[in-house]
Amino acid sequence: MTDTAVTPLLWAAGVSKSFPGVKALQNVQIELLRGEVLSLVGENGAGKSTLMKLLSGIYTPDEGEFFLNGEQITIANPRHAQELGISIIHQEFNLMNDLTVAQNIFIGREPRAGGFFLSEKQLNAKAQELFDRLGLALDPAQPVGELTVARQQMVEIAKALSFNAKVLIMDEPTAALNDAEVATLFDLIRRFVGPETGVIYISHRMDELSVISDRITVLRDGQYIDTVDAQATDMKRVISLMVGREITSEARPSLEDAEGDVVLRVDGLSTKTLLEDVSFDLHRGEILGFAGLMGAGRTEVARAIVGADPISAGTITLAGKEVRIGSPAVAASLGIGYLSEDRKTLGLLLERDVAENIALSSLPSYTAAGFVNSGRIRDTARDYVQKLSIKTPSIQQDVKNLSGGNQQKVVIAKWLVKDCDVLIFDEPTRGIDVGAKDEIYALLNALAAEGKAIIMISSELPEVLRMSHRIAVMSEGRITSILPNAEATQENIMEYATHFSAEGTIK
Amino acid sequence: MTTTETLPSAKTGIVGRMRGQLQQLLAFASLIIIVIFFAFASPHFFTTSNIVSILVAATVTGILALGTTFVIITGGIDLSIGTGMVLCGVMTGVFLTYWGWPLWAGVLGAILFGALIGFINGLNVSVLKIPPFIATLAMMLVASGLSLVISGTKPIYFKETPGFSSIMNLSIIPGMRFPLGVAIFLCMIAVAAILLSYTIFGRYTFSIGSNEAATALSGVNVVKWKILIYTVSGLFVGLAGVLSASRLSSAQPTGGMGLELEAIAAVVIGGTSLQGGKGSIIGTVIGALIMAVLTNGLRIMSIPQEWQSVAVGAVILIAVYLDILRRRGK
Amino acid sequence: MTTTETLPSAKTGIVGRMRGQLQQLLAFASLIIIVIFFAFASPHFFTTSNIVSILVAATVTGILALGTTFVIITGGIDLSIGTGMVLCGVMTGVFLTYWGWPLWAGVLGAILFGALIGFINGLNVSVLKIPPFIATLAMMLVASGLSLVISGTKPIYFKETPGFSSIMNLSIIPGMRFPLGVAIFLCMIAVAAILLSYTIFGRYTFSIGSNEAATALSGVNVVKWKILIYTVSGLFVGLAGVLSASRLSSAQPTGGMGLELEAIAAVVIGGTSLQGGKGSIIGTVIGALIMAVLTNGLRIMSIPQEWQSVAVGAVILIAVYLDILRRRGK
Amino acid sequence: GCTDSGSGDGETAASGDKPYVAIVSKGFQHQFWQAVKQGAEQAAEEFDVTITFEGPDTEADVDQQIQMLQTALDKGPDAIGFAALDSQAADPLLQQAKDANIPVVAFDSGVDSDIPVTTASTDNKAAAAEAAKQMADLIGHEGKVALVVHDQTSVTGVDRRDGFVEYMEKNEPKIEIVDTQYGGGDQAKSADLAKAIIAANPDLKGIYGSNEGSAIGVVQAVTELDMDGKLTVVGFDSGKAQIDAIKDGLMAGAITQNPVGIGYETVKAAVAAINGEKLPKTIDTGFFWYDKSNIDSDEIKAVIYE
Ligand SMILES: Nc1ncnc2c1ncn2[C@@H]1O[C@H](COP(=O)(O)OP(=O)(O)OP(=O)(O)O)[C@@H](O)[C@H]1O
Ligand SMILES: Nc1ncnc2c1ncn2[C@@H]1O[C@H](COP(=O)(O)OP(=O)(O)OP(=O)(O)O)[C@@H](O)[C@H]1O
Ligand SMILES: O[C@@H]1[C@H](O)[C@H](O)CO[C@H]1O
Ligand SMILES: [Mg+2]
Ligand SMILES: [Mg+2]
Repeated sequence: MTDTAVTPLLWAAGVSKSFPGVKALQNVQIELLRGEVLSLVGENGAGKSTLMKLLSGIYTPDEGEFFLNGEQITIANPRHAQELGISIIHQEFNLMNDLTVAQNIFIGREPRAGGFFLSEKQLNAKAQELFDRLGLALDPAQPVGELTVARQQMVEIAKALSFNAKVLIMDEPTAALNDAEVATLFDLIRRFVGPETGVIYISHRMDELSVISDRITVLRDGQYIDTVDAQATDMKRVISLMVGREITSEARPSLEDAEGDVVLRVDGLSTKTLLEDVSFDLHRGEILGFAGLMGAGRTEVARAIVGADPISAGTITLAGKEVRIGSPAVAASLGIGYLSEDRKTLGLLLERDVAENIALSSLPSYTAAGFVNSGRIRDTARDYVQKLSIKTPSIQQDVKNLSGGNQQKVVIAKWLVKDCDVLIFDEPTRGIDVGAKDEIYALLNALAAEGKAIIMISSELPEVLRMSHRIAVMSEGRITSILPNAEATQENIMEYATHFSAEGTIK
Repeated sequence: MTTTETLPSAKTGIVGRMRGQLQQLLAFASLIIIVIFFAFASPHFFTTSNIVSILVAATVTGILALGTTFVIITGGIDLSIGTGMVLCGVMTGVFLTYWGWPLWAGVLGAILFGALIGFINGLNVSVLKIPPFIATLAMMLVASGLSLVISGTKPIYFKETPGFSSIMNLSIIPGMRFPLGVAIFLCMIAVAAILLSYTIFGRYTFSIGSNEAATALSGVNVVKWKILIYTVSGLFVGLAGVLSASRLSSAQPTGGMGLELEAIAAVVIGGTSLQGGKGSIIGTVIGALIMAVLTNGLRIMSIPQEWQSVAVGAVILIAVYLDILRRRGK
Repeated sequence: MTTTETLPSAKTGIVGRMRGQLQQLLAFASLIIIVIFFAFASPHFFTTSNIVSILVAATVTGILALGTTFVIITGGIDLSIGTGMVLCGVMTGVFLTYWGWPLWAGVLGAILFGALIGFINGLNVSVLKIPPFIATLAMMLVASGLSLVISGTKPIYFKETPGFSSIMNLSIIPGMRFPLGVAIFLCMIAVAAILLSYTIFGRYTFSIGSNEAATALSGVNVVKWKILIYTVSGLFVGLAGVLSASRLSSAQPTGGMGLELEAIAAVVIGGTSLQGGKGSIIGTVIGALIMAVLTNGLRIMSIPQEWQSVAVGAVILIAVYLDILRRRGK
Repeated sequence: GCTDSGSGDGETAASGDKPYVAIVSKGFQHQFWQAVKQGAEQAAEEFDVTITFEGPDTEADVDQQIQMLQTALDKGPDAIGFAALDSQAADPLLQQAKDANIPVVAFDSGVDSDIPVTTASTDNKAAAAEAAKQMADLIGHEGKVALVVHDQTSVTGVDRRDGFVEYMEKNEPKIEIVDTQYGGGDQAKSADLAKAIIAANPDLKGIYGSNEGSAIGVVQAVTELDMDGKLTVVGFDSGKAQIDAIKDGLMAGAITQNPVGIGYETVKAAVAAINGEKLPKTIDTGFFWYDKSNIDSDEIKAVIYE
């Protein structure tokens, strides 16, 4: 056991953990070797995050033994985990929005100007040093609340790497990132991994796994299934281990252009902050993909359309009639729904139950004379829990107790229940497992086939390519191109996405 | 109510539903303990007459607390309910005595005046986006001043409408002094409970308190609903003003300051969170009763008054702490 | 966290930083407008003597507001500061008059007694997890009762320590009535500002208010720091108690009720959010001055008293609304 | 001092060249204080002076009163009328007034200091003793009585409690005082606590309410418990509700002060002081027992107010 060459860096066995009504983990094992990236995969609710929270001292296990460098350990609390050299990037952010980037990263470890006093200068310098080392473009003095989801993810990553960690756990770090940022992250991971360190990496993006991982451990329904070599194993097999069945979906079905009437016409849309002259048509039965780099303005287009942000110029025409949309409530009454990319702060009522969340957008249609028909709401909720295979002990479970992916499914269900003519989905599959993604894609296709018009914003190019009839590519607040599916490739999308105005004019 | 802890954790639909209700009933246990204590401590406590006295004492604050429960569940607060109530009492006097309106019109007018106060609070909070604490603090000051201005710093008596004092005081059970006002209080409890649990109004109250931004992005007209919620709370304020004026057969233009804290305390003792998103009417009723029973019981025991507030403070602390302990234990 | 308003767009570091500072300066504009108005309205307003009077009037509430700013930034609230201050005043009387302690020891003792009150609040909130509103409401009641019990419901005079009244009243600028108490207030402003902006204590105050769970996950001992924050707020309460007793040359065992709302109002008018995470000392000072100037100015103008509270309410509303408008406009 | 000496500049808050008298009382919301104000205004009219009248929101608010006094001084009045909540607390400011040669007239319960030129006040202890004497007569000099007092700490509250209690202790060995509770002068609160006292003492003979709100609250409790006639209620002050209660037999009688007279005498004395006239050390404005028998007499009609 003392031979460091053979002793795993981190080893846990016989781990079980239950929540009221849920056996999240049963007799699970995990082994992280020195110098490796171990990926942990499994469907939504399989228990991945729970296992990681045990390793980082947030939960205490019901059963199980943990070893670090061959020594048995009991992880008392998050601070203790950090002291042991276990650092974690959580699936849900744990940032203080009112504090700056640097203040967040070094919270609890502030450089002092003497005793009680802080040195903001030193703090920012230290953060800048860290960013330089990691190659991240972050401003140490910016309040975190002002950052986009993707940038907040960067802060989480920087924070985790700022510890002198031996074991780095990343719970879906790329869910909010696009390809370019993913590449940066992988670069960071490769630099981090050394003879004394290791990474546990959780992701639902199967294509990433063979790129970054050495081995892959699969969980299913809270149980350990297998660990396989990443290079020697076909991803199809990993997926079938995860979901317990074969998934045969075409990567890129051939799509005809949708030729229905124009449902939504956006013309010359601009905002004070970013958007400039954004124009496009959306047809009945069409799925219009939106691609672009982080901060390109896709979210802002969506928010401007539904009236969540004020517009400074431009018109929106709905079914041939120009409309003024002052708030999301107006948008909803006109039949336009918006699913936000930030489920936790803008999508969910975390403290309320699944049924209530699913019904939120369409409550009036469950109401007669002011009284809510909760029986019908429950029926609908059960229906969608089944349709989207939302893993929850009951529809009365508070949403905060669901796994991240299942929370995302609840948000999707909310908008599927509301019968909108135009649906704007912003990163709809963020954190959703491969199996469930297929189900969601099928649902979107069915909606489009019914004649709904859909805008799908996604940072996953394969997803955009697979789902969209046409693809709008954005860069710096403008649409640089709208490509029919047949003409679109990952390469030309990336080219348009980096079509910065400084370098040339938009076509 | 003590069966809660032994409930199985399996959540069939009904059990899951009941769990939420039962949590409030834990505060009920504190209430029962307090009642039992006083019943043993004084033979005069647990008599029909004294229990009615407690209910009478709880009526006005209780009605204020009911209305403000909605506001607090949205994550807001309403500091204007105390002096707002006083102003509504004064308006009752203006309508009935100064302007000679018929009884029903004066009462309705005062209740609607309460709604107007709530409506203005709602506008300030919802449209102008003034923090509820400030908006309603300002209203608290304005209302307390206006009561004095409108009444000319004098109580207004209801000489022209002798029936007015019956609204609170009429005995409705023959052979027993059970006043109409208490019956109205009980009705309002039912109304508030139904509003909160079974209507779209109640649903949105919870949604807004739980996550206002997400509710708005879900297409709910949050601005409109928040105004409505404050307005409904104002209706309760108006009714409380009518009842308190009726009880005293006069509209007293002073006072009311401090009543808002008492009402808010009842709400919070009843398990409603000032963070919003959580709460119940039954909890508020229990909270209001705990306060009323404590005050009455300590007085019946002739505890020196300076010790009474110490005792009330300590008991509130213990009751809430026990409640927290039990919830955690589950 | 739950605003529906436009999300802030990215700001460069410096602009972002300055924005926070500017927000308070906007409340400052309201203050200036109010001062100019009164200066034109009454020849007695803008005199050295009256300005000193305003500062004197602002001192006690201001010091309470300073301390409670920390608590509010954590997302908490402290309703016990008003009666807690009264209790500290009484304790000053007990130490100096009843027990005959030397001046310095009595004053120190009273300030530490304030810290003790804060410490107990902190324990209740932090360890027992009682909601701050309830924990400090209970303390408010307990303190108000204890003041009466300890003093025997009578004011305590400082016959044995004539120097005591100098703490608040001593003129420190020759030829001008500029009292020591105001100088102490100014010092406390500096102390509080430094504590909040430049120390680890201030950093954790913000961090806890911004996201308590995340702060705890980051390894900060949130329980300990919250106790400390309430304790520090208690120190300010103790000092306010000493100054108020010194000003009145007597420890008055009553009152204090309502002062907490005034202090909290000053904090909130100054832009500190009751949701926690945001706030500043300079804002609180401006808030306290707005309140003091308004009260004084209206009195100087001999506005009928019943109209004064209407005017204060309206001006608070307008000042805060203008502040919000300008922030939005930027 | 560097007080802005306003007495000469004629630009006081009140206009014209009339002398200005600033009155700082112990309250302003109660009927009692409104009656004082009325008397003061009457005198102001008569003697052609301008006055302002203000007082703190509650009689517990010493600090607020001190601030009002400070502001009054800053306005540079020709004289000040003052009813102290706590004389010692006001001492530095009274000193300041003296230094600025502004005469101070004390009123209501007096100011414990040499500075005031005169004091127009009621002897509250004696008045309360009178209430006790009447109560004893009414209940036949034996049995249990209780007090509902408006305030535990103010001079009026304490004096009206102690005057009553001391009289009973000294003169009525068979009368037992079972409870004293404080309702802040709030009617509803006083009613609720009177009901608790009655519930706890089924054999109670009488209750004394120490001011208008307290007394009316006690009457309210008696009505709510259907005990009309079974309990002797003795009150203090007047006001419409109290007058009606006495006429209806719900209240046996009450002590009234002469608030209008207090206000009138205060301003009158202030004018005299401004003119440099000599004044007596005290002006006793008196108190009166009134009940069904004398309520319509001219003497009583002059001192009660609706
Ligand atoms: N605090 C909790 N209370 C109750 N149930 C919980 C809690 N946390 C997790 N669960 C449940 O435990 C199960 C495992 O959740 P976990 O978050 O570990 O899943 P996951 O594998 O990370 O899923 P995802 O890919 O969606 O993030 C889920 O069924 C979830 O609902
Ligand atoms: N929640 C937010 N908070 C602060 N600023 C935001 C937020 N959302 C967008 N922005 C700002 O608006 C600009 C456009 O970002 P937007 O989110 O629309 O881009 P996007 O193409 O959707 O990219 P992303 O992948 O980051 O979501 C960014 O520069 C960003 O600073
Ligand atoms: O008589 C008056 C009033 O009754 C007041 O309530 C208390 O002070 C007294 O002087
Ligand atoms: Mg997870
Ligand atoms: Mg986006």
